[in-house]
Amino acid sequence: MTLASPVLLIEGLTRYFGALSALNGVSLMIAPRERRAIIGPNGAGKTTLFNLITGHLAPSTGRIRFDGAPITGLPPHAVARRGISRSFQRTNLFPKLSMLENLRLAAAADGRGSYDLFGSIERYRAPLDRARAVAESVGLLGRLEEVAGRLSYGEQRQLEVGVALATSPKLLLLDEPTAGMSPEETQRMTRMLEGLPREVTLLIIEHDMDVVSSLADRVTVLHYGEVLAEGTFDEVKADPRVYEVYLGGAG
Amino acid sequence: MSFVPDFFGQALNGLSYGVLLFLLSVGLTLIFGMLDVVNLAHGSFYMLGAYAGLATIAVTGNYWLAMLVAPVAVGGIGALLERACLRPLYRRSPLDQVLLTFGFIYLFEDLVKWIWGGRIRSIPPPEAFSGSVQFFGATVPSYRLFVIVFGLVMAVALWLLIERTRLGAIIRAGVFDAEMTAGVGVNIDLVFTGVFAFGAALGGLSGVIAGPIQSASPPMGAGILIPALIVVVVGGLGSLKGSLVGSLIIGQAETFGKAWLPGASMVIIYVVMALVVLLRPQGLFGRALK
Amino acid sequence: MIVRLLGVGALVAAAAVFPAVAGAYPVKLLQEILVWGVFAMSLDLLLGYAGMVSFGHSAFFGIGGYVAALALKQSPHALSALVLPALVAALAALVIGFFSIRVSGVYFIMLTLAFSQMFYAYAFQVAWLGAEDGIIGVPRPRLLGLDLANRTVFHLYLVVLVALAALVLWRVVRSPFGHVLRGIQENEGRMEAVGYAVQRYKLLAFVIAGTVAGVAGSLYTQFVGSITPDAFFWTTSGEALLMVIIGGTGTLWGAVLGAAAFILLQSLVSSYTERWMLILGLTFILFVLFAPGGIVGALRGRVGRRA
Amino acid sequence: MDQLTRRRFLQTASVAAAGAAVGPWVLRAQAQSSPVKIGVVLPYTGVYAVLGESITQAMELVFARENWTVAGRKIEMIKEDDEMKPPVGIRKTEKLIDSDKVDILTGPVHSGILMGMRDKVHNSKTILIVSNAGADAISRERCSKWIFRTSFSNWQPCQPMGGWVAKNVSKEVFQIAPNYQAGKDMMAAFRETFLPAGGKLVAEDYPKLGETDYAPYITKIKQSGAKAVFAFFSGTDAVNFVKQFDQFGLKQTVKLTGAGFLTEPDVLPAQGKSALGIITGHFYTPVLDNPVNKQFVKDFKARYNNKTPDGFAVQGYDTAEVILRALKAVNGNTQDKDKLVDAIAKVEFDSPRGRFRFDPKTHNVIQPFIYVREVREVPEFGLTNVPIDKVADVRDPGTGCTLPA
Repeated sequence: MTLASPVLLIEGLTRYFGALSALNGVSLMIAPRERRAIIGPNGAGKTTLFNLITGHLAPSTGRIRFDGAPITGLPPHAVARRGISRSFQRTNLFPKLSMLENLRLAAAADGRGSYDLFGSIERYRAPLDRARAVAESVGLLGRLEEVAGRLSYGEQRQLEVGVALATSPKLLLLDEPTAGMSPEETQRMTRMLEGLPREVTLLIIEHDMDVVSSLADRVTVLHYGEVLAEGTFDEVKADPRVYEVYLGGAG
Repeated sequence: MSFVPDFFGQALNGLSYGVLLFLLSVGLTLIFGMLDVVNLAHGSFYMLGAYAGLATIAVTGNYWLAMLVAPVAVGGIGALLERACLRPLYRRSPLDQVLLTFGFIYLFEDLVKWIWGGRIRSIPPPEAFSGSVQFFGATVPSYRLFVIVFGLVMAVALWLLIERTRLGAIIRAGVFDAEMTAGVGVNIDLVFTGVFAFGAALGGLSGVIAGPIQSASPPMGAGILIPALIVVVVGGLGSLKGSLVGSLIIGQAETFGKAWLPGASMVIIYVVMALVVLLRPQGLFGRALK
Repeated sequence: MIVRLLGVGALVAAAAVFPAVAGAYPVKLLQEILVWGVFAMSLDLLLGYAGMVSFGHSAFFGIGGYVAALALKQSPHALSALVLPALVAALAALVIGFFSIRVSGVYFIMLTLAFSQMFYAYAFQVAWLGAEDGIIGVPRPRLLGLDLANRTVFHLYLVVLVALAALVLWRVVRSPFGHVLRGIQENEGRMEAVGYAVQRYKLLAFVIAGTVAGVAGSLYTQFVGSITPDAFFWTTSGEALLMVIIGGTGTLWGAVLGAAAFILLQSLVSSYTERWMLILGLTFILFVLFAPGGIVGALRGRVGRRA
Repeated sequence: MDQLTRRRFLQTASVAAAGAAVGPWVLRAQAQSSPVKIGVVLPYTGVYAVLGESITQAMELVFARENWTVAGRKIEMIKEDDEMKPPVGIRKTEKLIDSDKVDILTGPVHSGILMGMRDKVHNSKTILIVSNAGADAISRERCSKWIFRTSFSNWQPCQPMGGWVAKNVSKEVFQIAPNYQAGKDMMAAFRETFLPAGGKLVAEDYPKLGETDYAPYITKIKQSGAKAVFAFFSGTDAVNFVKQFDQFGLKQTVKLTGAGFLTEPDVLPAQGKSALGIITGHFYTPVLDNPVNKQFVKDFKARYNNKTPDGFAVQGYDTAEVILRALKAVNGNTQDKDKLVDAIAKVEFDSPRGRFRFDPKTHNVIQPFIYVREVREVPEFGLTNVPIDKVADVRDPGTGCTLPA
């Protein structure tokens, strides 16, 4: 694992909400092809970290570099266009559009053709092909014409990841992709994520430790907005402070 | 002919106009904050209040009684409207609410015209406040002073009601998250009806209060809708404090605009609103959108 | 598809030959419906596809109308009748849109309202626009050697232009751009998150809608022969809004049906009874309660049940 | 025939027939030729509905007197609500001309609608008798052979007031009117005689149409030191302005004068005692002491639930009289429009306002008198405008009008 040219480099990222700091001096380095899990108790600042990376929130201080270029303060669409895509903790789809259209819109977000006022979407093959390919890889190929809002919860979560994936990102941020899923659905999701091409660097917020252990190369533990520990799953698991945070919090 | 009493006189004019705008708009902002409904028929409640007041005065000759009867009557109409027509629409597109409340503007205007005729009417001020008083060199109708005091007392009373009582706590919780409030065992349906009726009653009350200053006619409701919406937007949707401050700002801006910028009287209110919305998109005291 | 095209073609043909079978007043009503139909369709592009509720669409209708009036008085040609009004309306939409799309929801509604009211105040007060009387005695243009002062020619001109406007908007809502708009209406945040510069699309939609509204305003001036500041007034936006909602948002032909329903209700009912406001109000209320989705929704519901 | 007019027709026809004990159906069958169609474009909704109502009521009073018949033809009124909106008014005008094919058109109240109708009327050679809208232009550069006006031009009630106010009230005047053309025209007409009489315009102000709070303007009037105000407002504006002017206690120190519409009976009851003492110029007041007016007031009150007629009613009355007399003169022949126009131009009769005749140069009415009136409380009429002076034969200058065109 080379640390020479990280795909994502975060330095001293801090975000205040009023007087409260949700994130406090977080630094992270994600290598290309790495699969990194972010864990931590509720309110540790995990989603805030995602929001800062994707430009949904502006950092109070700190810097973010992606692929060697600064992205701090860019609006979400610009961040996405550079190759960072994300899924959301709460399912965030286009509920009245078909599943295919959900994926196609994401796949067409590179902007080519989307200012075409008079053409038809069939003219642009690439996004359609990409949408079908993603539908296949997230296991939803059979239901292309179904309206997203009518899919089952598990299918909607799969589509949620699919939409993020359809933009062909270099870095994929997944915010609790298995939240609220049944064990079988979680298993299917995990297999699907394992099957993703290695070129896609993965940053995943996850509570399910089975998912984390089977998926992540490395794990970062956030606690009260700060990095508490970082290492392989086993290293982190063995860290007494992490044990304290989880068990102490639970107990 | 000195600057100070001139200025003071206009400031008092602005204050009385602003307080009137507050009374007009506070019901609208409450309904918006709680129910997320832009009630275009709010102006109709104002108009219905004026006519309910006129009817009461015609029978009893008592202005103060009109101030009691009108809000109760209009509140009742509001409750009916909410139960019968608005309730099924909460989960639908806001455009359906627009169409519905727009329909009621037409309906109420024509019904009032049917019952009372289209003739312009007016409510005389109560005997005790029919004169004018001198105030540091400025003349003010005593009824306007009454409106100022009454409006400010209402503002404090509403603030106490919302911030300091259990009912207020429920309303505030409802504004914040209706589903959650329902989850903790509050009969949210009843609260919704209550808030809508209360907002309607406030609209009705403002019709009686404005009566002695302005005239009453069936189209009056449609006429005040836009100013009331503007006050609500400037102050911040759903904010009581915003509604008061927004009213006072618009009141002063309009008054001094009319006094000093004669050509601009038609646009002042819109310019103020556009500036506020562009500089502070959530209004002065609204919650930030994201 | 073919059936639909034939249907539309039949409708256009029926509108075109309508004067041959109907009296002067029904023809006028049809023309008014067509003009308002274009205006309502342009608003529907914002309302029904991009999810932007504009309460200031009258600004562009009025600008189109006034520019056409001023230009036609100078020189009654196609440039004055169509090109200039569309261009100026587009420019105005660009400026107003630039500011307005920064906010959304009720704030967007009120900001667009504010801009249109400023235009109203200006047109109402300045002498060069004829103040509150507006601009009257506007001649109809000459086009390709055709004199539009002739009733039949003007009717055909109107039908053709309205059909063209409908065709353009129909293509736009079905284009990749139109799909982006629908995505924005459905979930603006997610569109942003997958990489769409949402503001730019919204601005473009606003400009297209404004341009078409400008053409509608110009047609209106040509139709009536005059334009008054009321064209800018918020009630003009309000009525268009009602037309779109009554017809059914997100379907262009719904906007035209809504315009037809609104104008027919208003003109015919008010000729029969002074209580027309009551009837109109009740119609709106009953519509909301019992025919959600507007006329198109109701029609579709019926068709669906039968099938 | 549409429902409303049919119903009205049947009602009035049955009233007329009741004495003769024949049913309306029989009566209808007896009509020898097609009815004379009179199209009416007036506001029947909104604040100005009361104006439309007054005008219509007086017209119906006159036609009913004639049993809805003239020169052997039935009279049919087709009424359309213009909602005070120019586009609607124009649409309704076109309906009446193109679809109903009316013989004579009357209305509107709104000057903007009149200006919008003007070309349609002129080009289609439809006879229009204006029964309210006062736009000066219709008697001047936009005059038409086909357009007559029984009401007034905005200039008429204001121009004589300038000299009168300068002579009898004060030479220091503050002018105030809504910020639209009619308001500005009226203020200018006032100045035409006010300034030459030595008057000094202290200041002027033009609030927006539909203003609800005049406090800033009233404070300015007070601060200006003017001894009198010359104002034009109508509808709710008139009520709001007069009430608020009084509430600020200005009436004691500053004399309020204005164009007659400021205190016409459509607004006077709502103004109440606040209007006492206001001096206005107008061509009519119901207390005028002439036999035609006395009969008119009596008939009008009897027919309409004791309602006192106002200037608008007189406009309706005169419009109907003009139509009747002209149709009689041409023997009911509405085909020859040129002849009918000539007949209308020559009509002359005693109206409640005095001797009625058109100015051949403009087709605008020559006001027999502009009365200077003061609002007082009188026994029989209650609050009303009492004439205290008058100026005779007020005719619009008609600048730029070159009839017959």
